[in-house]
Amino acid sequence: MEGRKAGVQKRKRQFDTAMKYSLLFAALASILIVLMIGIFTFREALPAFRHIGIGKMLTEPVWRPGQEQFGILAMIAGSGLVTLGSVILGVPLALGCAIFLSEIAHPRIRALVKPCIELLAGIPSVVYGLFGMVVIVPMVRHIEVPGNTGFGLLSASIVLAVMILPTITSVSEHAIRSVPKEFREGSLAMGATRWETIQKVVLPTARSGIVSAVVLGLGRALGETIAMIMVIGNSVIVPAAANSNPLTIFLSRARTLTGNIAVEINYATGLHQNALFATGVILFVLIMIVNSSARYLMSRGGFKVQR
Amino acid sequence: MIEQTVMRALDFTLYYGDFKALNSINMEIPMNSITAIIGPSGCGKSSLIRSFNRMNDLIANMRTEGRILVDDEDIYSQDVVQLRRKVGMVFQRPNPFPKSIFDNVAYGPRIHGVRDRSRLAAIVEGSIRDAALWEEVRDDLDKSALSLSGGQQQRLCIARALAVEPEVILMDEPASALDPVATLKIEELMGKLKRKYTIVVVTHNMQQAARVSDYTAFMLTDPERSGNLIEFGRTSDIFTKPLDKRTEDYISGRFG
Amino acid sequence: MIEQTVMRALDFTLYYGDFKALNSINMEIPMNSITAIIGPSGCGKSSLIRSFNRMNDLIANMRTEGRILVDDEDIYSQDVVQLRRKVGMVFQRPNPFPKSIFDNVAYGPRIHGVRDRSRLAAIVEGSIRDAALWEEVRDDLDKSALSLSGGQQQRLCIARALAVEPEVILMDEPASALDPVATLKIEELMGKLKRKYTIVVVTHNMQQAARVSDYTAFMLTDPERSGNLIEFGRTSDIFTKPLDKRTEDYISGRFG
Amino acid sequence: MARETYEAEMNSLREEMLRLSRMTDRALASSIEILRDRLFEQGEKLIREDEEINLVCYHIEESCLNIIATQQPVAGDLRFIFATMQIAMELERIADYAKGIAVINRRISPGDHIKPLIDIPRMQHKAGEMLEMAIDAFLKCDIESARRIPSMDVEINLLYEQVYRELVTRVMENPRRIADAMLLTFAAHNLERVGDRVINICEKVVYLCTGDVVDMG
Amino acid sequence: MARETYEAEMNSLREEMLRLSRMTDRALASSIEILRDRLFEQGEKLIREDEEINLVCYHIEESCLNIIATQQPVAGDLRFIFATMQIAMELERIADYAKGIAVINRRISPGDHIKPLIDIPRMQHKAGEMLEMAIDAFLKCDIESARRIPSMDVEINLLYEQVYRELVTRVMENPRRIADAMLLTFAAHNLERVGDRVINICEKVVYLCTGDVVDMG
Amino acid sequence: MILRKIKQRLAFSTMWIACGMTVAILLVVIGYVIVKGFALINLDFFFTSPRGGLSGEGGISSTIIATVYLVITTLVFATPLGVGAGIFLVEYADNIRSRFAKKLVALARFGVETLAGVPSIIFGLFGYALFVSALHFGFSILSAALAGTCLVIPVIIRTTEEALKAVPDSYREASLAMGANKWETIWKVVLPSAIRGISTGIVLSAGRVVSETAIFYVTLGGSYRTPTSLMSSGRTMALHVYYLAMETRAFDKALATAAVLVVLIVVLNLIINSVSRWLST
Ligand SMILES: Nc1ncnc2c1ncn2[C@@H]1O[C@H](COP(=O)(O)OP(=O)(O)OP(=O)(O)O)[C@@H](O)[C@H]1O
Ligand SMILES: Nc1ncnc2c1ncn2[C@@H]1O[C@H](COP(=O)(O)OP(=O)(O)OP(=O)(O)O)[C@@H](O)[C@H]1O
Ligand SMILES: [Mg+2]
Ligand SMILES: [Mg+2]
Ligand SMILES: O=P([O-])([O-])[O-]
Repeated sequence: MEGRKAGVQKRKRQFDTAMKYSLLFAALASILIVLMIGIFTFREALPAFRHIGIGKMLTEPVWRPGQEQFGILAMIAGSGLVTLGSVILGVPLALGCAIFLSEIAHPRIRALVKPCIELLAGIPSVVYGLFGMVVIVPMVRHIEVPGNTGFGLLSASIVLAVMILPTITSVSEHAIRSVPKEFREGSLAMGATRWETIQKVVLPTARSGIVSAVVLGLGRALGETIAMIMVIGNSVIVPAAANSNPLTIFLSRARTLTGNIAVEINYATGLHQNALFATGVILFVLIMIVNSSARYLMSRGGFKVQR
Repeated sequence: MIEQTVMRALDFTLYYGDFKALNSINMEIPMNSITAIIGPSGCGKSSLIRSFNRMNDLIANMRTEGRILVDDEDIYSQDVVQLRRKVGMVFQRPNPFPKSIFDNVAYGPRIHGVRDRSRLAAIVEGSIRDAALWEEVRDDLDKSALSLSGGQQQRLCIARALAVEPEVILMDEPASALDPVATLKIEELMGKLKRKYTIVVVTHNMQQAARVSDYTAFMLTDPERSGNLIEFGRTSDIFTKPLDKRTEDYISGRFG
Repeated sequence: MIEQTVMRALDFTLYYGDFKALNSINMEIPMNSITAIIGPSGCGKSSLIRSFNRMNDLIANMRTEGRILVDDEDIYSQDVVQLRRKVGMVFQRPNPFPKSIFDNVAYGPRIHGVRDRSRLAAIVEGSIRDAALWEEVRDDLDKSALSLSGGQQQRLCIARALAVEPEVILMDEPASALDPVATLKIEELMGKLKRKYTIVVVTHNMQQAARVSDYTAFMLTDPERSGNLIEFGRTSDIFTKPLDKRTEDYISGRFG
Repeated sequence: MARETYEAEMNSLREEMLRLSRMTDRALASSIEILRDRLFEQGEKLIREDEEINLVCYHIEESCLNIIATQQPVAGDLRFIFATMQIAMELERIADYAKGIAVINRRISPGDHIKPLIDIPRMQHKAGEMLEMAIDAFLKCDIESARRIPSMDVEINLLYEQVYRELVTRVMENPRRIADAMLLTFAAHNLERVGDRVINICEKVVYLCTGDVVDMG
Repeated sequence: MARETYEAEMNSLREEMLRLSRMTDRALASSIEILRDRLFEQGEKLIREDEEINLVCYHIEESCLNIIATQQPVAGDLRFIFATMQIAMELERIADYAKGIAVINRRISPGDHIKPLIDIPRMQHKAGEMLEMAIDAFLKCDIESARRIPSMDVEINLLYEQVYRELVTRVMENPRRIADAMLLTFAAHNLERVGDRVINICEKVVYLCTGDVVDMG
Repeated sequence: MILRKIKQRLAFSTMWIACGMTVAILLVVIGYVIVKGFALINLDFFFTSPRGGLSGEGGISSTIIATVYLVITTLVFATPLGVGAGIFLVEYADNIRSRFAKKLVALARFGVETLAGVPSIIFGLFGYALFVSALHFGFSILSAALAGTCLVIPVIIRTTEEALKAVPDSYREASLAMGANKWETIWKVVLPSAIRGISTGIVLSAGRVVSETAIFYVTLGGSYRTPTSLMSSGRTMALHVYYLAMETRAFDKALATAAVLVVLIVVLNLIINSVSRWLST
């Protein structure tokens, strides 16, 4: 009896150990993937860096693979401007919405709107792209400016704004809601109005969470591919204002870093392919910087944010 | 028996929706004294104390009958902001804002329009002194309030409440989230504060009520689960010769 | 003075990394009695009680010196699974598994290889009875344990610990998360359990130690912040004529 | 009902009080037999046994202390413990008087008393009755009875006066036996004191039941 | 130091004890003056003032109860309160003896005493000294002194025996004044009892300081 | 005082408007796609394959099959790895004593963090370079599923981690204190309590695969034929929308497909919500 028990115990212990090591392996898979990504993209990108030079790539505006000209300044400008545009359009809306949902809305309204916003986040980017093509582009086309086809930074910014709206809203709503109820009560109990409470206590407390929500949205905007391809026009030009109004720069067609890769990779060969991989590496570094700053902000604020 | 009353509940009844949480409470809070409210969980202690400064207004389906007078004036005919100035509140968990110690205490005066720097500084120092915290933080007024220990945070919250010069301070289980040493400090502080303020404190801890308070109110739910005031009197009487059998059973730990 | 000892700490010292949390503890736990461990926060009460069934093994940089004997055998020369069967544990917050009441109590026996249904049922009923919970749950054994109230959950956890037939039950602040009624129930239960088991209980609540225990151990940190056993004796002696000045000051609330 | 340990402790305290009161009662009764029938041996026994009563009394005091220290009673329970402690002290003192009478018996010259003992046993009888009633009132928390008992003391006092006067007269007739007379007076005085003690007990009972301090003496 | 309210309450309790002991001491001293110099008016005053002492004593008891009910003292503090309560009772009783002496004075036939009062004032002197020392020991928690005091009672007892024998002799000479003699004996007896009471106080002091119950009687 | 109240009014109205606009956007996007799209949908649309060519003729049956195929393949790869990694990181990682193993754990964590931040096009690039070219899997379901695995692994790990962390430590302690070993504790106590979070993570991943386009654009090829094996090329519905819109300019068909896609996503969302609600009771 005792012997059998001991045997059972021993088997249990062995199984325990076996499981531990299998799980360790699973945990190491992700670093393996990262390593491989690093190795493969970098290996492919290396010839481009060597033959073209990273500085030249970053500063040359001309991208003509046929003539071995691989400057990506135009794409960087495109990505940057479209991201800026989307942030300008999307952030105020998202924050207003977040504050409304967490502080002002009746619980029933909140219960209705919150899933909608989650849904907005789940809709495939290709659908947004399509929507942009068939609805927004024609609308933008109505603006009377020479050369305006509707495809361009403005349409792309609008589409992108809608796409980052749910991310920013839900992350910052979470940040605002995780401000303890005690803070609100503390402020109200001293005779502050609700708005004063939101303004002076709630928002400052949630600040780092909100900022990181915005940065997270930024990262998402930079990485967006398909929808951008569909509405931005994909011309390799450094965007410029069409007339004296500097805002018309947003009517210019452009191309993003991501779009550049996606559009050309399937048929590129040789140095062209290497250059595309190099673009990928640069994009990757850019996004890593954005994301880690978001993470830093979040850890400093002490808020956990999902996704 | 009671000297001078600051607050007075008259047939005060409170509903959450259809549920009657408080049933016709009549009670007088004597000035410059500590009144403890004790009773089993759910008997409406928090509901009552939160009625005094209308913090219950935040609850959507809350409804009241009867009256509560503060300084002989119905609370519902006073401006809520002014009422809450007069009747401050300290909560169960210390809840300093994530600002500097100074800004925490200056929050109230600033809201109420004090801009002058030197006056603010004076108010802040005075309040922190009154809250028996000055010696510990005098050199760290710019540090974040969250860097303080739990007990210090709670005293900071008291200082914050004092800064708007209330007459009454309501405390809902102010020490239940603190360790025994910090609890003792808060209790001592309450003893000092009652010279200048009137204190109403809800506590689950009978010993605490016995230790700190001058008057004790005992509440209990009736068969319909509404809270009733069973007995109110000097603490020393309540704890040595309560009039009601239920009070006696409760304080000697024979039920909840 | 002590009848028969079940557990015995001999010069037991415990380090977390470089920090000495317990300093040379010598203590004997008498059989079929309740031993309370009291002391200010951070004095090592939890560290000590968690050493008795090697729950501290889970902490990576923990290291011990000296010995702890359970049934006159060093805990580190026993199989940890057997040790933990013999020395059960109940935690601060009630922590029933999110399973049915039955499965919660049957968990231990199943782990230890009991498969027979009727035997399981008998063990479960016996344990729940011993934990003074049977009357309240006899018809709801299939309900989720989480549907019980806090106090019932804690008694369920006690039943769960009893199901593996331990000799000793360690309790780390078993009632600190409960309301006063539930606390009282747990205290009464402890009084009953000591007829069959030996109980060691850590508590922050001096009154609780006074009420329930037969023996009391008072711990305190020395200047290096290591926990020391200051005094150990019959509870009635500790609370009426403690030998050590520090014990006296602590139990009369003069510090920590 | 919660707090079973506590209830148990309170009950055992009650029982010990009952035991102490029985012992005291018995000591008082036997002291007068001893004096009346000049039972020296039994007297020595009584003197020895007083030690035991003291021990029971100490023990009750200790229990009270332990209950207060460990169970933190309040209100009625606390008053009960206070009353118990004080009543135990009174009982112990009553037992002392009984012992005192035995000592007096030892010192009175052997043989018949200077006068036949009639009123003194009556005093004892009355005092014993009062004591029993008071203890009963204590255990039942019977305020009515506790308030009535003190009036019975009047009788004891009257008897005492009578004994005193009679003894004074006897001494004038027979000055040589003054010592014995004085000793007998002391014995009667002791019994008179018992009456006062019982009144004190009644005061405590009233206090216990109502929380009010009264002076019945 | 934490728990300031509590400390304050304990201190005021201590002060009241001091006050009570002073009052008792004074009552005792004046009772003998009254008896020696036949000061009837002052005697009446003393009898009236005893009421006040009783009140102080009740008040102390009440404070003890309140402190226990609201402050939950344990260990030394609890023992202090227990001791305080019991000592207050003893003091009250001592004051009663003083009052008793005043009452005796009232009943002794006017004019000179049957014998000159020399030993009785000495007894009082000794008892007063013991009382003061015991209270001092109590307040300072001085075990040494508390243990020494009871030996002083021997002297009082000797004086008492002497007074008693002397009075017995006088009565034989002058049987008509037996009543006065007996009353004087009672007065002396009261003083002897004071000595016993002080011993009780000392027992409580030892208990207070060490937690050990001792019998010094 | 009045000023303070007016300020509050103003601010609150602004917030109301912001939220109203957001909801309006959602309604417009979804409404437009569904209304326009459903005008074209009939049963045939689901049961015929696209016919290719520039006309955008035909239905979407092969794309549905390819989508399902891809989702299942991806989850088969990603679930064990992701859940296993999550379990290790939460349950074992903190109790490791050896220096070396600790470094490995730190590395693993770094891996997860990094992976979560990588934009999807990079996975596409990587998949293209490794699976399509270097390993010669070509444009195929397999290549796409492997690339997709990289995409969803961090999602599954994160949700698993969250779910496990949400299981109170006290459960673990209680189990251990009764003499259960680590794996018994995880298997019998921890996983059952975390299953809800883990399964929502998996459904979430399925949603990601369904809606992702860029990665598959560069790894799946784009053949409109019904895939027959892991090595077949194919196009998911999302990809189909792209091709229809960008290459054939068949916007009506694109909208119809998009409508199906949106409905699918709505359904997946509902599943997540109801699964979590069902499991939480
Ligand atoms: N917002 C609310 N809506 C509905 N019922 C409520 C609400 N707040 C409290 N209650 C109910 O009112 C009753 C009294 O609650 P209250 O919080 O005042 O009790 P309490 O005495 O403070 O209890 P505790 O000691 O647990 O804090 C309880 O039955 C509670 O369930
Ligand atoms: N895992 C750990 N690593 C390092 N130090 C620890 C660890 N656990 C506890 N300590 C330290 O050991 C000391 C004793 O801790 P322990 O938890 O045993 O105290 P305690 O008496 O139970 O306190 P409390 O009453 O607050 O529960 C404390 O100083 C604590 O900071
Ligand atoms: Mg409450
Ligand atoms: Mg602990
Ligand atoms: O006991 P007494 O000394 O008062 O008779």
